[in-house]
Amino acid sequence: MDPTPFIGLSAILFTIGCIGVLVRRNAIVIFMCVELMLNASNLALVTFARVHGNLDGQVAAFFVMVVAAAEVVVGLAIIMTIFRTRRSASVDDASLLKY
Amino acid sequence: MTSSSASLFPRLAEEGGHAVPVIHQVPADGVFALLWVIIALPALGAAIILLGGGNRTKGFAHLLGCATVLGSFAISLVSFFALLGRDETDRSVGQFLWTWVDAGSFRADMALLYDPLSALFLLLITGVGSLIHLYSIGYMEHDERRARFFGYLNLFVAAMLMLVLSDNYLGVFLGWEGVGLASYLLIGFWQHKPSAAVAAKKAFVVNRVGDIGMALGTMLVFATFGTVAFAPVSEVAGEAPTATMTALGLLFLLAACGKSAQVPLQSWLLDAMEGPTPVSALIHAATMVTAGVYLVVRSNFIYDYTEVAQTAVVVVGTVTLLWGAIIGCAKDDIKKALAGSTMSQIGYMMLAAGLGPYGYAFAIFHLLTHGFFKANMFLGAGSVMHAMNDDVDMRHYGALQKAVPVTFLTFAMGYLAIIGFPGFSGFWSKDKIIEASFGESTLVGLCALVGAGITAFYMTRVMLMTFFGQKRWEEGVHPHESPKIMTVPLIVLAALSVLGGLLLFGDFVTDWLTPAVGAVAHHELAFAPWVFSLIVTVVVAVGVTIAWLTVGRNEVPRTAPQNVSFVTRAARADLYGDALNEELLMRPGDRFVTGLVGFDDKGVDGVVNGTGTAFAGMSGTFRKLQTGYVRSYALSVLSGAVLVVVALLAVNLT
Amino acid sequence: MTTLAVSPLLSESVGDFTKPSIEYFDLSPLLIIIGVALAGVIVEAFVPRRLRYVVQTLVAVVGTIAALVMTVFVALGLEPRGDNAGFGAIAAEGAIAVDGPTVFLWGTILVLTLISVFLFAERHLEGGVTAFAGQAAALPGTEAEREASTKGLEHTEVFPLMMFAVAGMLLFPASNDLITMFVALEILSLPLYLLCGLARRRRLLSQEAALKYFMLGAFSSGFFLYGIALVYGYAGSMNLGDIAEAVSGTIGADPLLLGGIGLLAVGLLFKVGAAPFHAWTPDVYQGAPTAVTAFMAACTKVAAFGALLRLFYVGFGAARWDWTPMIWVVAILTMATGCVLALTQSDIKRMLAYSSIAHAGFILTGFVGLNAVATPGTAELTSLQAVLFYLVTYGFMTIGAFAVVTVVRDSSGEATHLSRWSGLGKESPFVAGVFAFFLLGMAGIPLTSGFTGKWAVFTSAWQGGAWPLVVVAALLSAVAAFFYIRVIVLMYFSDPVGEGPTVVMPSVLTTIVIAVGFAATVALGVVPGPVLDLAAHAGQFVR
Amino acid sequence: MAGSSTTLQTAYFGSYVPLLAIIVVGVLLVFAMFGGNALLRPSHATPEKLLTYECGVDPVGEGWAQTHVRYYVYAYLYVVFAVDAVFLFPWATVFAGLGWVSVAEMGVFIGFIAVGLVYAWRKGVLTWT
Repeated sequence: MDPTPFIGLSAILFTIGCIGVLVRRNAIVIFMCVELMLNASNLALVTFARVHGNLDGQVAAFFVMVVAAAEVVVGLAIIMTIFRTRRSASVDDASLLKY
Repeated sequence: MTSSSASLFPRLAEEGGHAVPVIHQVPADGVFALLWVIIALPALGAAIILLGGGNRTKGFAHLLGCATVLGSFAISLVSFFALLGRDETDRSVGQFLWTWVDAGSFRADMALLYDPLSALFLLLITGVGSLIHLYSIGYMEHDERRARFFGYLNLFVAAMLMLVLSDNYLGVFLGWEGVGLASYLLIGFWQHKPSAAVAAKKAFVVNRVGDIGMALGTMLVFATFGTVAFAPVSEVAGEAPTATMTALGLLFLLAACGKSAQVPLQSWLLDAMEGPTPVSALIHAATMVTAGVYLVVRSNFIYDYTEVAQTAVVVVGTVTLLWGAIIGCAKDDIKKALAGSTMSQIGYMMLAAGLGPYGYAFAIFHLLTHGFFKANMFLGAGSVMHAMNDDVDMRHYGALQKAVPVTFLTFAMGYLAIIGFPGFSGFWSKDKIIEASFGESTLVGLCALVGAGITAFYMTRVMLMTFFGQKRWEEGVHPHESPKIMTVPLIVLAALSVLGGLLLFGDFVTDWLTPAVGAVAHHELAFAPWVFSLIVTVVVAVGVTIAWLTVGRNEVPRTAPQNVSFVTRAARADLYGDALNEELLMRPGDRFVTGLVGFDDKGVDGVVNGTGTAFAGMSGTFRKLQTGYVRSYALSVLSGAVLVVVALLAVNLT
Repeated sequence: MTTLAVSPLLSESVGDFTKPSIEYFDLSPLLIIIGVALAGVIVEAFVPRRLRYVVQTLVAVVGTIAALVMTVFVALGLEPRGDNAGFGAIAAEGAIAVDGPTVFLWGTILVLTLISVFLFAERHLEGGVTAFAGQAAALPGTEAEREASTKGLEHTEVFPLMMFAVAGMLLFPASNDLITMFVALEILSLPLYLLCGLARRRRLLSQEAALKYFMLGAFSSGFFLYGIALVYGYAGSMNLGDIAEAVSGTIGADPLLLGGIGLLAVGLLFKVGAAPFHAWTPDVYQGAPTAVTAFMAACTKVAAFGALLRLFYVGFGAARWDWTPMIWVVAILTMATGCVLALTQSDIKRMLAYSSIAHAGFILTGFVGLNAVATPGTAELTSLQAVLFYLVTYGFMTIGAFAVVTVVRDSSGEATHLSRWSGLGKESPFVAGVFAFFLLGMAGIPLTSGFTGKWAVFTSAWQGGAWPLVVVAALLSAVAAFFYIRVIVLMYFSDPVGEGPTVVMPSVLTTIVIAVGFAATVALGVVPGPVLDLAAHAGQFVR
Repeated sequence: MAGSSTTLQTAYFGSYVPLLAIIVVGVLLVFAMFGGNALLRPSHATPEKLLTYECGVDPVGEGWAQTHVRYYVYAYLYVVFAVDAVFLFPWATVFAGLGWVSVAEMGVFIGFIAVGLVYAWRKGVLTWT
């Protein structure tokens, strides 16, 4: 199997996620971009599992999903608190701490 | 520890006919078992006073402070005589306390080395220290934080004793940092004065520069020899490559420059005079500032193998002795004039230490006599200030010899000693250094000779401005002699200033130091030693005469003591009145001095302060990068990731 | 727990599936802490509100002590393994390595946790409630918040959250495969994100800190995960031992491996707060409740450095010459950033944050020191030993310093602005003295543990041939001394501004924390021998 | 580093050139799309044009409409059970051969989630008010 297209796709997804984190202001969207990065990694893991012919990568992908789910729970809780306090989900508004 | 030098017949490294001594320790027994107590007593005193707090210890802190140091002095004295009674080969006593750091091959012990060199230092530190403690009882009488002052003084003494008693470089470093801390605390003791706080900070920062040398030097010693203890290092020092020894020598020289206020790290010492006068006497004249000389002499087994570093020491010493002397001429503040003189005298010691076996013993000899007479003069200056309501400007003094007779007489003893009046202690010690430096190089010898002349000039100026001439006192000043508790130490120190030269009687001090620094080597000189003594005496006489002609002879009669600014102006006009002197000597000299002082303030301080400012500026600029926006932080993470990956790929895929 | 064992758990043919075995004894400290965390959740669900605080504190303290005791037993039972002077065993089907360094780090983390629990449980300073938000769901400045505050509500959930974080910290340096490491990273991070946002006062700052920490933490763990994928693609296994074999069997450098090393390093260096991944540190340390800051600064750093050491020494040990230059660059950048930026800080917590960045740089200096994969029998100071020791000294100093920060207060809570600290020496010489001592320790003045620690890492770096790095580090520690001294000058040599700071007498809990931190800093400075010995006996990582 | 295997390395490295190219293309693509969009679109904004398009109906209220917190909590609970199941299925295929110990161990695993659920229940989250 030629893994290049899969790895390429995963790299593109990772890059999009990465750039998304940098250019978007909405905390939820940034967070979705992080999830995109995690899923790009998942794709790479599964591809490599296929290349190497063992299941470690696939099992790892399951763990990543679990972790991502836990992260969602914590992350949304934090974002929601901020939103309720400030009536804004823009990460640029939360910049009292600086210098 | 004591078994580390197993051989009973120490291998003597021959170099230029001089035997580099190998430290061979014998275990501590008898009175030497008490060595640790010498350090522990003042440390305990400091702990009780500082941890107990000022209010609770107010009643007894000064007594406790004096008692601990006197106790240390007593033990030092007994140990000294016990050491005197031993054979020359058994005079390095090692006491192992506990293993401080033991990490794999790296091992440093908390262990003490008591040998002739440290014995002399102990006597100086605890002896002069005791006198200064006693003096401080009177001097600090009216200061409500006197208890804390004594706590700091005790802390200083303990750290200084640690410095000279440790048997390894790490222990020296511990003491080194300890005295730096105590010095910092004491310079800034009158913290309500911004100038004192600034001076304290400056001293600390400049000293840190030197400390880098000490730390790196210690690490290099360990990396080279696998140990930091003096004894094993001295055994194998001859086998190390010269380049390493040179690096070590230069690093320790950097350290010495910081602690001993040598050019180019000298700038802090003048500002350090913001501290109370006993501090100036104890720390910034008699003991701490000589730590650099101690380090160089103690590391003789390193310097003897590296001519480059030795030459560097000589150059630093020579430059400093002139630099300090010239600054001393320009200062009107009595303490600053004395501080300039301290720099200059330590320059002499460094010069002697840089001469290697020709000068180690004389460096220590001069260090001792200087400890006596400079402590004497600083305390004398303190006594004068006490009399003059803490005024330090010599232009407000004059004609004090009647008002404070004891101070005057004791100060005069110190004065005669420092200019090298024949028979006084300074004469013997400085004369030897000048003689030895002529053996090294005529240029260095001439510089040392000129330095002696300038010393005579500015010390005479101080003497004349303070005690002779017309009264130029501030309004409402009624000079009075200090209490007994202050004058008795002055008298003792004055006696020592006069008699200190006796140490050289029968070559006692040089023979005594032989086990620690090696036998004194002698150059072939062009003239007999007494000719040199004569020349030095003549040069000193010339210096005194010039001072008399410029300062002493030209007094303005009937100056009104009430009118301060007029007095000051008159004194200045008086000082520069003689047209001939002005044109030929004072004016150019003054300009030169002003230039030097200016360079000292702007150039050298500028470098220190400038570095600080540069860092602060950088800090101020870069903190703007911390914008507070998550996304810009994420960008820095991303750029970091790119940096890391690129660094990896660049290294590996080229 | 069963499922944490990743290795050939699921093979293509189900037929040859063998039951995984779990070494319950070796893992007992970890399991106890997880149990304590769960017990905390149960307590929260069933115990009446007024009793919760006491019960939660007791559960946490007793559980931590039990875990500590088990750690000692585990340490005593370690057996030599392999041929590289290591002790210990690989547990849970290769997922967890219980070896000397692991046990040493477990002990360190648990002791630091124990005193952090005391700091969490402090109630005197806020007048009978903990320093955590009364009701996190109530909006700041609303009626609901005032009501929660008058009722004396408090979130005792902080204790189980903390215990979950500790569980992650214990697992992190012990994990012997990449996915376990990733899971541990998240277990330790997620509760910390929440804890950061739970301050009782200055809640906007606290919430902002939580948001920033979370966003950047998630971002960096994305990099970490992609690094895992790349290394897995290169080696065909997640197991550190297998990766090491693959690395040493390779000729030349593989972009997959190098990329993987780089991205994994990003995730770990983020957690230790190394530049240029440090940007979160000052903001989060400043915004988080001070007790959390103390806990996080000390324990997270210990755990993350443990993981960094294990990953790079065990997994990528053979590629040492490939990644050393990278660590050099990061170390210098980190020290410079920490030392320089701390100079102009005006908030004490923020200054301590930059100081902790600088410390991370110093530890990284030791990290590139003498190779940890030393030949058996040689008694050199390895970088592993030096770093372990430094972590202990750093942990105690940091917790102690932050504990002092909690007691210096004014009407609006902790007085963290530096100007409020001027004249503290007159106001409260004892507190100022202790704080000055911690600062001197961080500056590395002799007779404090900071000096011995710096000495150890610098020596090991020097022996490893990294002397230029040591020279830079020595220069920068001189710069660092300046800003520590600045605070001391401020406390002693400046007059109080306005009515000046007040020192609130804390309960015995915080007093214990400060006393332990102080004692450890003195003891490790004067007689560091025993702890250094312990670090030396920890031996090497096993694989 | 390893100069001796330059050819091997070049070949090996060469096989990842497409990877690099695709990353570059990925970056370019994003910028090209946003950039092209920005260049091509006319920008004569009127209030009507700035309205969100909702099948011809004017939108009411803000884009950020608040839903009740209970939905959010239920979403969490769903996530908990979903990830639970991910691990149960593989185990279920092999547990017959593993014996009761493994059942107990899996019980512990489920117990974790049960503790969480119990907490949620006691805090009143499960009550639909």
